[in-house]
Amino acid sequence: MFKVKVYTTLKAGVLDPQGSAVTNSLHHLGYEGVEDVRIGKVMTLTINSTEDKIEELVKEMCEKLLANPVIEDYRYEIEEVVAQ
Amino acid sequence: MFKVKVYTTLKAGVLDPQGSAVTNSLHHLGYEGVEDVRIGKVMTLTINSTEDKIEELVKEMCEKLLANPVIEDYRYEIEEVVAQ
Amino acid sequence: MQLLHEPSPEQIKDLRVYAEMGVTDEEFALVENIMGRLPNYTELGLFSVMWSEHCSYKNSKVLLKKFPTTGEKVLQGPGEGAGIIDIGDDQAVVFKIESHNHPSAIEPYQGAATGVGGIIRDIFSMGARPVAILNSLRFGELTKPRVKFLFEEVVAGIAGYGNCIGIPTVGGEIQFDPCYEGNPLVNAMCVGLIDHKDIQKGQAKGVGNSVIYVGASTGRDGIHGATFASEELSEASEAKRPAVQVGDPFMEKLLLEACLEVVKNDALIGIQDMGAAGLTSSSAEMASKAGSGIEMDLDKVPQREKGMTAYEMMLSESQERMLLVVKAGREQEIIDLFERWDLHATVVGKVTDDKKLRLLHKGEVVADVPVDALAEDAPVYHKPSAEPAYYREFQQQPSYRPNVTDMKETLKELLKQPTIASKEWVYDQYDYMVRTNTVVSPGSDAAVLRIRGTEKAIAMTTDCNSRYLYLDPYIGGQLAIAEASRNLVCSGAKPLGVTDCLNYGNPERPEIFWQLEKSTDGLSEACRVLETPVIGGNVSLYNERSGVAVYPTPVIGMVGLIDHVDHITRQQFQQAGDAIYVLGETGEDFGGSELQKMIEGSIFGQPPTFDIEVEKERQEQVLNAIQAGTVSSAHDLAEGGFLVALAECTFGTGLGASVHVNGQDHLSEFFSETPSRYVLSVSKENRSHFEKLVPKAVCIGEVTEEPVVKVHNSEGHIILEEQVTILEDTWRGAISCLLKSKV
Amino acid sequence: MRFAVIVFPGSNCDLDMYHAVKDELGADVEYVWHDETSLDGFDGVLLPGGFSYGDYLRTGAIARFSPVMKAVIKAAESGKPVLGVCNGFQILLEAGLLPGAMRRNQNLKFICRPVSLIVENNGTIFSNGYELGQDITVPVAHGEGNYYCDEVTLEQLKENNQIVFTYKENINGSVERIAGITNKAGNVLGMMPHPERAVDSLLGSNDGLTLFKSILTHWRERHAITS
Ligand SMILES: Nc1ncnc2c1ncn2[C@@H]1O[C@H](COP(=O)(O)OP(=O)(O)O)[C@@H](O)[C@H]1O
Ligand SMILES: [Mg+2]
Repeated sequence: MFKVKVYTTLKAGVLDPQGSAVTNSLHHLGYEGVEDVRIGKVMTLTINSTEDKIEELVKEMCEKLLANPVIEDYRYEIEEVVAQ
Repeated sequence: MFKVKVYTTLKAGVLDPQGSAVTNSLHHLGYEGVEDVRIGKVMTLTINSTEDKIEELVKEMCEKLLANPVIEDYRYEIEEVVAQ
Repeated sequence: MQLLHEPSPEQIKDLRVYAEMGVTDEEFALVENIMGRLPNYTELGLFSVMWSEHCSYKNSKVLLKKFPTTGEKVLQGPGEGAGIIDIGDDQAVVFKIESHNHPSAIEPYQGAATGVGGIIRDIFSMGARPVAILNSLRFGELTKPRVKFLFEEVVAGIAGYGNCIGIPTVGGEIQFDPCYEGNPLVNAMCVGLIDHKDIQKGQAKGVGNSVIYVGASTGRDGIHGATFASEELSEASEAKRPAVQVGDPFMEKLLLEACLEVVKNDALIGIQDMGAAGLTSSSAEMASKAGSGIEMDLDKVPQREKGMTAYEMMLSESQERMLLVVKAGREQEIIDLFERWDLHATVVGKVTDDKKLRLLHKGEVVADVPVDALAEDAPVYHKPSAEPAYYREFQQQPSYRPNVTDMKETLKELLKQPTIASKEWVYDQYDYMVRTNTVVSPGSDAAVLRIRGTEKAIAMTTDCNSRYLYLDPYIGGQLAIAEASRNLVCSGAKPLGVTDCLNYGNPERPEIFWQLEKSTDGLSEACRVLETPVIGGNVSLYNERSGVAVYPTPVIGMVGLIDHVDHITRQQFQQAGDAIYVLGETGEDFGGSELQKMIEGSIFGQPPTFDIEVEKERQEQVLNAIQAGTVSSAHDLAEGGFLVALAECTFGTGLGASVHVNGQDHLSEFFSETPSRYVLSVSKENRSHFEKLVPKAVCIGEVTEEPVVKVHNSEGHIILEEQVTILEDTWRGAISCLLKSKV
Repeated sequence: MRFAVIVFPGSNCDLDMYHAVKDELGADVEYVWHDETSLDGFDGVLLPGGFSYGDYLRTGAIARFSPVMKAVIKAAESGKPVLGVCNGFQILLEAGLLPGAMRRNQNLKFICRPVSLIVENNGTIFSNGYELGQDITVPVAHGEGNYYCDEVTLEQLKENNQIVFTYKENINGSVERIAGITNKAGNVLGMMPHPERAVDSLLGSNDGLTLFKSILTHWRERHAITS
């Protein structure tokens, strides 16, 4: 059993309208020090597999579905857990 | 200068339509071992502040704006960086 | 395209650096000649985008000249952001269509979204309030995963942008065909309303007036997008694609509202959106049109990224930006107005009298180029044209007749074809009601919007059956105009004018140029006869992938005027007991038909026979009959032929139809795609009046309480009978069914 | 009776709300800009649909910090009718004027179409013109209308009769098909469907007009008593 976290973030240079809106809002709320906000996704996957190729598998899932390689970068963390 | 990462995730027990859709798609693609996917956000904030109360500040921003306590949990990581 | 050091003018020439920007040897020589010296890297960049097909129409200009572009009601023909047509009461409609094909092939959601964003800016930069969005889409067959992905994402992108900005997406059309697999088409149209007094021109007049930049800051996204759109797609082009542009509909909503306030302010001289070739085309065109020049200080341009060069700033296609020219001394007023909308406007330059575009960066002059050379003097090509072999072969084939045994099954199969099937899966995702003017929502021949405060309404549609164009671009071109016009007439509107988006393959191939030539001839002829001038449009060439060109696809956007909301007519039957009429004889027209495609898997032969004069006469009669209040419903016969159209008239009504056919050739009567035909329903009391107005309409039966479609032969025997719910479910569910299937 | 239609950056159903009240209901109405700080002089507050701040981060999350929201809260506390439609509902949730939160629609797609609603409570300021259990047709147009609340909250909603409208069919995944709820006091209504789009039969339905008429009726009755 694995607990996998996949993080996707917009590539550098790609406009992040959400991030800009949050930055502005934080300024309005008085947090002037916030220079920049970029918003991405975190996906937590529970994978039932004893595979030792888990990393390959995760990579494949990212490329095929979880991330959009045209505008996003991704990274992942894999943790083996004992099923309860 | 701080680099702060804020992670928000739906509370346990709150059905996550996006997560379910991704789980289904992964099954369609043949990744049957994926038992569950939960989707959250990761926000990367660059904060220009020398404040030692940075943690309080971040917590406040989370409670006020970045997370919705009715359905989301949050956590954060704070890293001090040297401005370039 | 980030270079540590830009090549020197000499290196550009010696190493032919210009070739990488899509500039030919001859064009480079021309630039050198115009400048009287070698251009530097930035200057060459300006020429390369402005002289790209996308901006200069260098390959299509000779053909566009053929379009009729004038008319009594035309207030603005081609040449500005969008065309304008008078609708009386000092009001006018503004509309334009544009393609975003290549960006959508790469990143379908953002490609489609920014396509919508771009066309909306074209409309409000004329001073008009955008009131509706339409689209026209082409994909490969919905059986492949990549096609499904493109389709779903494109639809989501259109919805995402339009819904957020709050302009209803009220119509469109979609065809699926293998030729679009590698190169989908995404065309977006926007319609706006304007009071005559608010009409703006994108002109930079008055020496000393200020040039103001407003909207999103400039990033490195989309650099060279216009050049990219002027090449074929290939693996190589994907590798050198510019950073993808991401749309920000929220920013555009603010821009839209703020700009519509600004146009009421007499400090404004000119306004233009930054579309393709961004800052370059907007500044050069505004100056060129006004016979002036512009000087800009690029240090003042709001920048999203660090260390941008002049070249990068000028060629960036970051979205949601506008350029304004404002009277000297009154800048602050305009800046304050934008500020109220949380938008930061900045003075970036001034109008000069030397007809030059002069750019300063870090205190130095980095470009100094004659504006007319950029905006007007692009070379014009007349490419060689050659009749393709396939066309000759098709012309010689005997007329095609499909082999059908089970008529009922065939009808159901036709209703399931994604090109015919209900597009509800798509338009359910579009907010087609926002602004509460949509009287006829998606699902009828044309969308209809009332005009608040008047009795009038406008109808709009996009159309193009590219299969007919492939078989015969001249006839196909006429058919495209005729179909759009017919759809408007069915909704009770008098067609006003056309915007077109010419989507073709690589014009450097003589067969493709031939298609362009012949189809623009057909389009022009039909526009002339039907009196629908072309008031604007867009050309998208190089729609090819791996040597496969798309079918010639000149998408027609048309808008018509309904003089009273009482005349608004839908395709659906209205009440049981109404008589059903068909107008127009049926021939044996199966070349390029939906049935041919379904049975043979491909199309060939000749397109339907067509007479534009007959078309015109029938349109006039139908419109007359509608305006006289004698018609309950009207629908034209298009893809799939009579039975498909008849079934569609019953869908969503709970009613049925009982009709008879008189001829012996049932196959043709049921499925032939002979153009210029209509199914009309007429209430009992209106029948005699209707028959006087449309003498050739033939009564074939009546609308029934019982939701069943029944067809009798001349002896009165039932030859086809089916529950409407069965037909309707098949038709309604087909697209989502295809999307779900794993094949 | 005088209504305020609040305009946030990104509101886009403000015009529809305005015309529904002015042209079809025939009451006084004015747009109020998001940075106003007072709603004194208005008898009812309308938060229209749209995409305030682009719906970025979470729907309604940024708009609820607009200066005008303090005045909206004050109006709600003073018992004035406050109606939030679609994005307006989402803002009321984020502002804590109504319990619960919104998630993306179950099928993850934006849904725009006329739907059937059931009137679950016709004893409110907003629904007194309907029959109990009446089936009305009102359009929806949203991507995040999947209402969520925890079980305790749901019990309270039921106990206090706060559920005013439910969907006849669960179109978006909402808990118990909830389409519209009030606060405990009953003077704040949030609903995803758009009553302001159903006020003119030319456009399909006028079932929504009854909602606006209900507000007016209530106000007139109260006014008659107090004056
Ligand atoms: N196919 C066409 N038919 C008629 N006019 C066209 C066509 N293509 C382009 N035009 C006209 O040429 C002008 C320049 O077009 P374009 O560069 O697309 O405008 P914009 O600069 O607003 O993007 C416009 O007025 C447009 O309407
Ligand atoms: Mg443009």
